[in-house]
Amino acid sequence: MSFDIAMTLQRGSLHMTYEFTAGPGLTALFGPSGAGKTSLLDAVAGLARPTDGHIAVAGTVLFDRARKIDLKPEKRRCGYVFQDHRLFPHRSVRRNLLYGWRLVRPEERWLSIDLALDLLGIGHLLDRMPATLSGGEAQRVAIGRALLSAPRFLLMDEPLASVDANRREEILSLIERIRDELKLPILYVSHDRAEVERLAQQIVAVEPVQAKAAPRDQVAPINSRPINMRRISLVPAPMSSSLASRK
Amino acid sequence: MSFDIAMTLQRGSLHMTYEFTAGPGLTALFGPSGAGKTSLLDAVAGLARPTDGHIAVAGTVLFDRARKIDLKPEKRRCGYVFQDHRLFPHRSVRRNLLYGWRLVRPEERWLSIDLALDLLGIGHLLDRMPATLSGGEAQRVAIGRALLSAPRFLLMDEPLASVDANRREEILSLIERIRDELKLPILYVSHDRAEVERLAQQIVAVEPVQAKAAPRDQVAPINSRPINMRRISLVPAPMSSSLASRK
Amino acid sequence: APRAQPPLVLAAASLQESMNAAADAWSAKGHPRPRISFAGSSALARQIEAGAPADIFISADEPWMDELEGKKLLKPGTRVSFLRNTLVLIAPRGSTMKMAVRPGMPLAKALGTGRLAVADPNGVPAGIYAKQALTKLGIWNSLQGKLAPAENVRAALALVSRGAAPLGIVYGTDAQADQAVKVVGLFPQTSHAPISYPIALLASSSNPEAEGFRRFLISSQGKAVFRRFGFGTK
Amino acid sequence: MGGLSPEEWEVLLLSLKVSGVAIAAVLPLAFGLAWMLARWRFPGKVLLDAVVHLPLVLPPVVTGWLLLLTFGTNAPLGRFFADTIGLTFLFRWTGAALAAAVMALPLMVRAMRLSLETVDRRLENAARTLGAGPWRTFFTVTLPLATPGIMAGLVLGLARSVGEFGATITFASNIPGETQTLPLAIYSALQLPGSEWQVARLAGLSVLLSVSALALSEWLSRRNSEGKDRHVL
Amino acid sequence: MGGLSPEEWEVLLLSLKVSGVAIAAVLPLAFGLAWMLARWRFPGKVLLDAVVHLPLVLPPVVTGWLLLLTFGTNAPLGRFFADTIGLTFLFRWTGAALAAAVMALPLMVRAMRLSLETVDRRLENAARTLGAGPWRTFFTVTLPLATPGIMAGLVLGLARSVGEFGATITFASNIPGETQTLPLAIYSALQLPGSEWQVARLAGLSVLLSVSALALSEWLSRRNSEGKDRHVL
Ligand SMILES: Nc1ncnc2c1ncn2[C@@H]1O[C@H](COP(=O)(O)OP(=O)(O)OP(=O)(O)O)[C@@H](O)[C@H]1O
Ligand SMILES: Nc1ncnc2c1ncn2[C@@H]1O[C@H](COP(=O)(O)OP(=O)(O)OP(=O)(O)O)[C@@H](O)[C@H]1O
Ligand SMILES: [Mg+2]
Ligand SMILES: [Mg+2]
Repeated sequence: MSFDIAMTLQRGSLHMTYEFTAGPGLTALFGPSGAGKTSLLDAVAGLARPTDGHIAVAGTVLFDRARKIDLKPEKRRCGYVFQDHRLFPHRSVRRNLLYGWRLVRPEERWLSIDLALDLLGIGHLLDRMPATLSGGEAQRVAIGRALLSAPRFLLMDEPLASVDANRREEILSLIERIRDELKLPILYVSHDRAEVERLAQQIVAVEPVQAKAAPRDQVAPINSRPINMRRISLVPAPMSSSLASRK
Repeated sequence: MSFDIAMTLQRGSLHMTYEFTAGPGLTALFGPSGAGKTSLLDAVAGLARPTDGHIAVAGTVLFDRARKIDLKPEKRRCGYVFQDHRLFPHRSVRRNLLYGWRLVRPEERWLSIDLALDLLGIGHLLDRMPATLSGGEAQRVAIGRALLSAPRFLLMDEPLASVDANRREEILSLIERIRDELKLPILYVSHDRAEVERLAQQIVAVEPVQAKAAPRDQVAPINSRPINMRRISLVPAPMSSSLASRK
Repeated sequence: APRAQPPLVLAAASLQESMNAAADAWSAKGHPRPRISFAGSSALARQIEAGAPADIFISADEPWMDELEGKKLLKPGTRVSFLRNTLVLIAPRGSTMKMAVRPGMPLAKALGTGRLAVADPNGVPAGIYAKQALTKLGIWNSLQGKLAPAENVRAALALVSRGAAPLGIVYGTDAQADQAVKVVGLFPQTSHAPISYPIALLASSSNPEAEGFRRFLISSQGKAVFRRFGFGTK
Repeated sequence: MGGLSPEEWEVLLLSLKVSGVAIAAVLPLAFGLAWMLARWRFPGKVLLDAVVHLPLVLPPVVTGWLLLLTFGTNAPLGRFFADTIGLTFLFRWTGAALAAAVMALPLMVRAMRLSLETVDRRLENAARTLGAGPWRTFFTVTLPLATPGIMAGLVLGLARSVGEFGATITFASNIPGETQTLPLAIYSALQLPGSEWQVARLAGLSVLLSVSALALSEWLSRRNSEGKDRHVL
Repeated sequence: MGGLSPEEWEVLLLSLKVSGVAIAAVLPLAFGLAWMLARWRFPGKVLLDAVVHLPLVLPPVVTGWLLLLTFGTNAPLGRFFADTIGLTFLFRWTGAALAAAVMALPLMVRAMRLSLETVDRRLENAARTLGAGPWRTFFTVTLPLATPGIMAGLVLGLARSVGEFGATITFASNIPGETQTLPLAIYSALQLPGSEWQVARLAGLSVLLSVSALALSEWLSRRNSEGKDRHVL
């Protein structure tokens, strides 16, 4: 199972319950604004602590209330593309990109810097500070930063929201290659149905908790299109993978 | 003419030249990331000062270097939906929405608060602080804040980027009504071709300045689909307009 | 032989010029020049109470010496009151003020809207003496609201020499030191407690030079130095 | 500990008055300077910065002296204030307030400047597009967002002014009922042997005063500014 | 003005040493306190806040006196330091540094706290997901983002320690060559009538010292931290 999640989260006075398992490949989270998609990603990344339940990714238990497991965010090895970019404002684009890259052993890296710069089209921005980037530029740098940290799974929160059509195509196929060649589990939030249709092996519909309702278990998990359930490993493909070949 | 723009902007070491006129209705700005769309909107809003040229909206000159005209942002009466929301973090959603609303004479208002809350689906968020909003919620509040300030023209920078499909439909038709019933000039940035096709009377392709190139006039203006050129007035439709009817 | 360590002397701030001159005279005789820390007597006394490693204390008044003696912080038999001072009424040099110091003198009237600069009469020795004298002369009450109490006697002196106050009460030695003021009148010795400066060796002192320096200070040779600066000696 | 003696009450109330007036009076100046240093670029900015820091760097007695030379009865500024608005400082509580204000100024400016520099200019721009002029933008966006720094500046300034001693006694003298604030009363008490109890009482009062100010500032900064527009929506 | 006399040099260098050591030594403590006050919630937080502010509120003489009572030769802490690491304070330059440090502490804590409170926690979270542990996150994200406040704290603290007088003379006394820093030398000079020229020279030195520190801090905060990773990309 790529993702095995059953948990309750609290945000403000809201209690949100999630329950789904997803097979290998890319799992799209689809649902109205405010349904709790970002909250879910935060919990998987270790940035929000569930009040109950468990989270496992590709067989690794990241959180389990009953067994008192709660891996620290830095141990989870996720590549999180935030909805709000979160570039480090005091570091140049170069030093943003290298932040996570420097923290993994060279043999674990699966994406070469050259390739990332090329596919994301950010090679000319290296010396710029984040404050001077346009919206789409910042978003692509954020994607690059997350991928270069050589994560074992990806959390992508509307990564293509303000990326233009041409670049979107390139990034989409990059994601497809990561999904297919590296077989990394991916949780992918998007409001764009075409994008989801194209990328997702399964779609999880996240339904909003009734606003103002009393705490209630409400998120109906829908695993549509469940596909092949064979176990996949989180061990990255060897560096000879074409993604790393241009290193 | 809705928009009559010919100017040069400087961002960092980049010099960007814009030149286009657009008839009534909605003008979509379409172009790759970093081409200078946001910069253009900033200049029209009065937040970036062109080094040369002029900007006129619906016959009102907002900026003219030669005639030494440079209207202050607060005099331009634009409704600017920023790419990065820019909600006031120290004010509740309610007080964000009312910020501009309080600053216009009641008889100039053309959108009732009730209707805005309803169409944008943000009625239940009034007492929340912006930091607790989800991405899409923040975006909708930002749209509401801009519209409620009773602007005479709209600048919308990817306003639907993280809005879900259902809500998107409602907001799209709200924009259409503003365009058709109130006849407000609108500059609209989007990377979504379907959205642009549906909304735009004319599309302006913004082409990027060659990165690292010496300052050069480069933005090729393309006014595609120029439509009826009759002059429209900035005077808002009377309050009896259906948009205000639910006041 | 290694050169002897200089003793550390704690001295009231108003002794600055004279003590420095005395230390120079002592070192001219081939002794290491004592190190001297000048501060208010109260601050120095509290430092001694806290165990400060010093050798000699010279206070501007007796009570603090009494306090230390009571706490057995002085070397028995080394306390001597060796200097005297006078209390004078001063005015800026250019002032035309004339006033005889006598009981009932019209000091308040002479001040007009100005104030009388004194050291703080609630704690600083020079101020306490001034208060005693003015009380004895029967005009203390008439001066309520007309005083400008300063941090120490030198600050009071400065108030007069800069013209911030038309009159002031300071020690005779202070008036002599400052060219910008003149003495208007001298307070009788009987109008206040005797102004005396006690010196003593501290119980914790182990510096062999210290006793020599103390003896020098209270010798006729040492006293001569202080007399140059206007001190009386006994 | 028992109740306060009338003299202690007098000292306490005077301290309150002196510090309160000092901070209130210097607040606009401090904010203006913070604004200039945070927002403007002009030649001699480092110099202005240095001048603002002066009262912090110089021993307070020197500051007191400089005040005497500038605001004394015969000094230019002293004469100016006396002639124009009849305000004299020498040996008056106003002088104590002036000294406290001058000593508090650098602390207030620094804290406020720090906050002003972190205010997001893009939010100010957003306010402008919504129809707010520069002043309204300032009061509704910039000022509220800079509140933490202003509060910190107020607290630092108030604490400093409550503790101010050297410049005050040099410039305004130590006149009971007029310029004898808490620190000056403590100083007087400290001069006499065996006055520990009295010193402790007075010092306790200082501490009490400041803790109250501190608690008040925490409370103020927590109190939310909501509920104002509730009748509309 | 001419060159400095040997005595002036001595005073200047001693002042530099005392302030430098004081600020360097108190920096980690100040930062720790700022961190606790900015990030933690615990009972008695307001109390801790108040205690940190104490040296600001109390007249310096009282602070000096309290230092005497705590770090004197016979006092508990004084004895502890003497016995464990052979460090004594009374009448030594270390005492002057201690007094300067204590007086600078509240200013440093406030400025640093102010900056720490504005650091965006979401950026720290982002660093964590990129594989940085809490310490690395602290040094690569939190600390750089809090730099303006740390700089402001350093400048304020340094300026305050250069100007520190009351606590120093009360605690460490006024010993030439050992504890006579610039303000104490100025005080001594002020005791002598007609010493304006000398006072002005010494005050000028203080100002010079601080302006240099100020200019240095401006320069440091402007110097960008780039160029470190240039060989990789
Ligand atoms: N201070 C600066 N220094 C250098 N370049 C800058 C600076 N500010 C903006 N730019 C550049 O100006 C160009 C235009 O930016 P702008 O934000 O207008 O792009 P955009 O068309 O809105 O892009 P997007 O669709 O990604 O939002 C970008 O390439 C951007 O990197
Ligand atoms: N501190 C809080 N107090 C109250 N409600 C909160 C708080 N934080 C988040 N919420 C609410 O939790 C819900 C889930 O938020 P989340 O950001 O996960 O939504 P989302 O599905 O990512 O939406 P979007 O598509 O708009 O980004 C939202 O309704 C949000 O308003
Ligand atoms: Mg979200
Ligand atoms: Mg943009």
